Amino acid sequence: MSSTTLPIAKAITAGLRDAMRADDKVLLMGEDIGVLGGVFRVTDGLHSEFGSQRVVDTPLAEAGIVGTSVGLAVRGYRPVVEIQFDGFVFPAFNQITTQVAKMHNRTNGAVHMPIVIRIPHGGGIGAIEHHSESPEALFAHTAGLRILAPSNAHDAYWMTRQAIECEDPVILFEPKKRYWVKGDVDPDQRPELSPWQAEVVRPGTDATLLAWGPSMPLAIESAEAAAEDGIELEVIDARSLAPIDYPTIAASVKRTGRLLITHEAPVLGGLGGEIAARISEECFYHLEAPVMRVGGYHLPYPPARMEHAYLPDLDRVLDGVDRLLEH
Amino acid sequence: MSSTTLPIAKAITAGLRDAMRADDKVLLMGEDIGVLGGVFRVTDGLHSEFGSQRVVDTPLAEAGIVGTSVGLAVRGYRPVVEIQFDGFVFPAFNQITTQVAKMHNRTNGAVHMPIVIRIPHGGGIGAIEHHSESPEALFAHTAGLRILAPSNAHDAYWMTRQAIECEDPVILFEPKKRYWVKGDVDPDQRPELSPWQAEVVRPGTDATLLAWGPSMPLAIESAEAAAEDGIELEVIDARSLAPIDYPTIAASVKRTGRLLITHEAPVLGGLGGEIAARISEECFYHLEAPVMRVGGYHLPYPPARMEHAYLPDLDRVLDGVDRLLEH
Amino acid sequence: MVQLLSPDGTRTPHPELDAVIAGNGGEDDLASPERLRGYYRDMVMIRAADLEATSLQRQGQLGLWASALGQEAAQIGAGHASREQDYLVPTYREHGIAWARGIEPWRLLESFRGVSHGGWDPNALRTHPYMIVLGSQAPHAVGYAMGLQRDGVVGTGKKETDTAVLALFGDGASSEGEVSESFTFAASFQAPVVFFTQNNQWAISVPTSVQTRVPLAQRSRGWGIPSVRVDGNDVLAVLAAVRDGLDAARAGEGPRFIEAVTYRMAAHTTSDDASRYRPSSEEEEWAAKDPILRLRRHLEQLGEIDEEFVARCDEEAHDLAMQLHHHIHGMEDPDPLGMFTHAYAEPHPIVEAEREQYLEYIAQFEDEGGDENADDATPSRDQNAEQDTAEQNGERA
Amino acid sequence: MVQLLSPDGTRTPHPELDAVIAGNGGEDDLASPERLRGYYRDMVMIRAADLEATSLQRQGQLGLWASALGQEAAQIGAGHASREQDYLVPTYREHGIAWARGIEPWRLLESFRGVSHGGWDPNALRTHPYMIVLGSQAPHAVGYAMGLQRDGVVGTGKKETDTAVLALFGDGASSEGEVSESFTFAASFQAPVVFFTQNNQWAISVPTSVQTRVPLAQRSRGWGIPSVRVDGNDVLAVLAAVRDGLDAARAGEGPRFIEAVTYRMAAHTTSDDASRYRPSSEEEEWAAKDPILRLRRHLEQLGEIDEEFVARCDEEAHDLAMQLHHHIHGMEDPDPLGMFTHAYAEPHPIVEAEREQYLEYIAQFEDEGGDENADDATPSRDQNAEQDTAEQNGERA
Ligand SMILES: Cc1ncc(C[n+]2csc(CCOP(=O)(O)OP(=O)(O)O)c2C)c(N)n1
Ligand SMILES: Cc1ncc(C[n+]2csc(CCOP(=O)(O)OP(=O)(O)O)c2C)c(N)n1
Ligand SMILES: [Mg+2]
Ligand SMILES: [Mg+2]
Repeated sequence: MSSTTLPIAKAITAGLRDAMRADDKVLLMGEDIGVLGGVFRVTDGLHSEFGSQRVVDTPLAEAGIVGTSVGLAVRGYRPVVEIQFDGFVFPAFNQITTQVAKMHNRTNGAVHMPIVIRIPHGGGIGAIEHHSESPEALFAHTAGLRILAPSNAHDAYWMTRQAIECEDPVILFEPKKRYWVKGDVDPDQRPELSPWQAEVVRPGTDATLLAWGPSMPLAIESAEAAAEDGIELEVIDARSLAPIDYPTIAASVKRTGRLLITHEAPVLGGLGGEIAARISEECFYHLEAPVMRVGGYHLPYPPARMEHAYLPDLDRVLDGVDRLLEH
Repeated sequence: MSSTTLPIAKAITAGLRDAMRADDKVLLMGEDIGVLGGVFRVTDGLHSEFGSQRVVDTPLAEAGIVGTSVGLAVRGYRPVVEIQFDGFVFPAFNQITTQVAKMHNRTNGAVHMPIVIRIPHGGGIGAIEHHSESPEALFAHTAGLRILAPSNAHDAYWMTRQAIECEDPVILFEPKKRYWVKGDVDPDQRPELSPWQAEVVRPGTDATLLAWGPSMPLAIESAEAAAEDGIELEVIDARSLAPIDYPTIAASVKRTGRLLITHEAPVLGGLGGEIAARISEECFYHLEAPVMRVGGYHLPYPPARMEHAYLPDLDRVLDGVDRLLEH
Repeated sequence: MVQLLSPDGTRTPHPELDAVIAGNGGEDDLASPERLRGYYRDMVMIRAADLEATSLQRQGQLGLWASALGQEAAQIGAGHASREQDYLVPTYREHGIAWARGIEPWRLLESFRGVSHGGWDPNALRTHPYMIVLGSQAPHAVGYAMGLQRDGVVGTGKKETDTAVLALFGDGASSEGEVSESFTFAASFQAPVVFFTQNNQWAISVPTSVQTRVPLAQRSRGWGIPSVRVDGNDVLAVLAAVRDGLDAARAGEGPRFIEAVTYRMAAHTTSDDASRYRPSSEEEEWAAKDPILRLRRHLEQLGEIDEEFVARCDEEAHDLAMQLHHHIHGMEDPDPLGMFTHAYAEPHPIVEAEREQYLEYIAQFEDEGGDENADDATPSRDQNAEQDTAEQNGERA
Repeated sequence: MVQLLSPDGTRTPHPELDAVIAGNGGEDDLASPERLRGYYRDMVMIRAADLEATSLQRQGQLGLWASALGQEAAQIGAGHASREQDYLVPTYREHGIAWARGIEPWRLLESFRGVSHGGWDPNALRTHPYMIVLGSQAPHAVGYAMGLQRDGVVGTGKKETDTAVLALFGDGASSEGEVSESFTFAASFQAPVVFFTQNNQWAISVPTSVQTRVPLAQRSRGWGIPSVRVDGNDVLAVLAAVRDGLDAARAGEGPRFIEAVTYRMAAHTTSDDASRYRPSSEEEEWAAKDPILRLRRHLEQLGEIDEEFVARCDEEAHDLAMQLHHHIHGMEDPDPLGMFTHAYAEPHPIVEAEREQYLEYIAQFEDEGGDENADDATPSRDQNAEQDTAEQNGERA
């Protein structure tokens, strides 16, 4: 199969399927991932192809799901865990933070933890409480974890595969709002770009706009809108949130002199802060304005009929661009 | 009782005792806090004074401890929870993040969550794994929570009292390394400074040095050492980590033009990053050097016999000061 | 499995629970014809409200709906088993519980519509908010019960004030560690709490057999917590078992656990497609055990129901559905400014500053907004995002 | 409570477990005089190592020590019940388990000394690292067991390869939700895992009665997991029950749970002061049930032990303690640079950059270090911090 067009959700399905065909140590664990194919249908068809030993509908207990996957990894398996929604990762927080992240180090490298934790993340889907969270900063702070955040079908496929191949644990934040947005995928052509690298997806000169995952289309849309006003934004897709690819971001900021970061998570304590701090330090003499951030407010994610006001949107990003350029 | 000298641990004990005497809705929950008086003896004597209905030795289950305290709070109680060590807060992470932080908002303000979660935190005590963590950034990102980090006996007493009086949930990070360091406490004299404000503990002109909790003595020591080299550092004790008192920090940075932040947590994704980002934005035209950070590495907290190399110390802070001033 | 009404409506005797139904001597007969008709009416009403909510969701008025169809007896029975002063701790599918507690159905719809995350005062209504993170409410229930112990309203013998907590969770949620920890705390402190599971056979697509290989009722016995398994489609059995458990808890005898065996007749939520994982024959099988029909047959056997009463119930139910319809259709979207109000109970400088920023930001558009709808001064939304929302078909809750 | 040796050493018969001890027909007699002497020697050895570790802690060679005094029978029995290929998942107090698995005692001391967080290869030693976050290892054990099922080494009838997992946790840890979730997973998937609790009566200062009001063995029955309560100071009873459980698990019969009733004779750790919460009379009472003494009495009754053997064991134990002493005293502090090595298995730019920074930083001091000890090129440490460390008296672990 060569290049094909798939929605993001199906690109991940394809990534999972190909990984499972390539390595019979890969297995999937989660709630409703079997016969149902997951509430987002990401594992659709895999149970019928691989059976219930490899596509495991688990009891409803996230700590148990992640904790058993640690044991499976010690035994040589490569578990891919689905957390049903971003807001339900917290019961597994202990296992992720104190076990998944640290087991390799604890054993002085003897044991690997090639576990992938898939988390549909982000808001904007009109959902009830706990279904729209963006907790990436809560994982990025913990050494031992890696985080990937694909924003398009191509990355969704390949990051799924590369996360599974990685000997370290990887949290895969899947942009749930965009699961059904299509894009080209070429499963035969291993990408040259490392999954741990950011990508300049639109060159520009006036300022750099950094985003990831579900916020990428907004970033591009903003750049297009700004271009109509004669402002050329360089748009970067961070892609890897742990590690962050600082060289690519810093190189861009050194060219443009300005950086705006947008993400759905609350600005306060979000990953944007870490990036802003680091870039402010690395690019001090190049910055013509402070690094700015447009993101969620320091509030619990609001009810669906308020979320449009909570989430960054075109107007808010452009407002940020204006403030950035006014400096 | 007027001003008296107490170690930090005993100042907290006194704060708990006075709060319990003042309000019989205050009760303590935790592991080994009863007859034993806690592994750090912070609750020593309280079980014999208040009995097992108000000083509750719970089953060994952190989610249960925090979760039952939510129910007690709904019923009108003011539970003060002890988490035995920083590394054991993670089993309660779900309750803290999705329940304690959000219940007030979920009920449109009908229910208050005056819960205090006491966490002995930080390293430098030669302990085994999971006993030396600094997870403050993992809580500061979540709206609905407040965080206090006393660094001295006076604050330890008063922040304990004020945390308990607060109608919002407060995480109290107690500097375990310094539990037995003494200081003056005046339980009769309610401090003028709000617990949510930072404090300039040493005036200076050349740069601002921001720290909190267990890192404060290091900050002061560093300032004294720098002074010997003719460098006058203004030292700020952040005191409140959520909310952060930006006005006080920004005012200082506007005077000194430089900011160094030191904390034990890994620099990557630590609270220092958020503060650096914010101050870099607010004080852009005042900064003569980028905001710099000296903290833990992006590694699991190391075994005790390596921790001296992991933790910020005098040399590393002074090295940071040098780099800051060289800019 | 305890059954007081067999599927054909026949009352079957029970050595202990008959006395509970009879009011334990001093109290009202819980199975008086009037009460029985009351339960019938309640179940009819709540089913109508439930069906209306599903149709409101189809009309785009709700983001999601989690139907409780088929679980009416379990919920109405458990709800009426509680006393005024008791505190109930629901999941997100307890519409019958809420009804029995006197909570207006439209209040339940707020969170499904997306105008609040719950929004009622738990202490005023003596009912915890609907809870989404499975199992997380169980320790709250135990903590509340520990508060009751400290308030001296347990085991005093005073019927009007002795209080207990009813903690609800599903068969799926029973696997969450927080539920087990709740058993531990409840047992250890002998807290006045009754745990109540509606084993509706499914946790979305996962059958109960994945959560437990033995009857779920057995779970709590690992802690020495007495338990009973009842027919959850039998309103009297549920009522009696829960009343008995709550009475014991109020009397200071510690926790109990009750498993009500029932069936989730609808899909998990309006986003779910149950045909993907269960045969419709299973639904038909359970339809034959319908809880409303069962009570009606029983009333018919007693000769205590007539066509007129049935018709009146149906009419009232229809009216309720219409009210709900109009209430929801008439509901205005909340001002997003409200999201800044209840993050904290005390003043918070960051939230205040962000609120100010938001107001300033909004004000820009108001100034520009000469040719826009005056009511809608918020900025233009990201059109793409809207589209994706419609496109994505994931389930929620 | 199952007992095969009464406190005075008399062998009491048991309807099922006698056959297990006798080797279930085909195998070696687990209670042959030679084996019994082996258990005796093991217990003496591990007790000596344990006491030496306590004294090493007093000498400042270890940061902390968690003594297993009194639990020797439970640990040596359970350790020997496992077969070579089995995988054992310990807590942080399983020194007898480790000994029985052939792990050199000094390896246990690494983490207590603070030179590593464990440091052994779990697959090579077929033993998970010592685990500090209570209960967290239980789901690992179940996951490993699920891996065994997928590897086809369960229930094949092949004695040499059929494999099971032994998951250990304390009475206190039994309350953690993750332990309950492990029961759920193990039961649901019928995983080949035996859960084994040493109920040593205390979780630091909290008695087992706070964790459960019924015998802890009952806990797993809530999931339909068969369980047995054994005298944990009776090496034969533990051995037989665990062997039986592991055999069943290996045969594909699913999980089991065993509670060994024993006693933590020492304080919780070297930082703890048990006199604050329990009377010394309790310790004396349990001293009378000493597991080593009990086996010795049994051997005496059998006429299978003599003074010479006892003396030789003591001598070997003394030698072991001395070896441990020298090994630890001779241990150099690790180069902190090592902390950068195993955070990730694959290259990580941030860690690499920080490592470089660290090296550059260290290099400054090496340049300056003409008059310093050449071996100790690390910068001067914060003297205050050192002092506080000594001052603080909190307990750890
Ligand atoms: C902690 C957590 N994990 C996952 C979910 C997603 N989820 C919502 S409902 C549900 C199934 C619940 O089943 P059950 O407890 O039996 O209740 P029922 O839906 O049958 O009423 C799942 C998996 C959740 N809400 N919370
Ligand atoms: C999650 C967690 N909470 C708290 C602790 C602190 N702690 C260490 S040991 C211990 C008591 C453990 O008791 P038990 O499980 O009975 O084991 P024992 O010490 O008796 O061997 C406690 C509370 C911990 N290590 N992990
Ligand atoms: Mg269910
Ligand atoms: Mg114990």
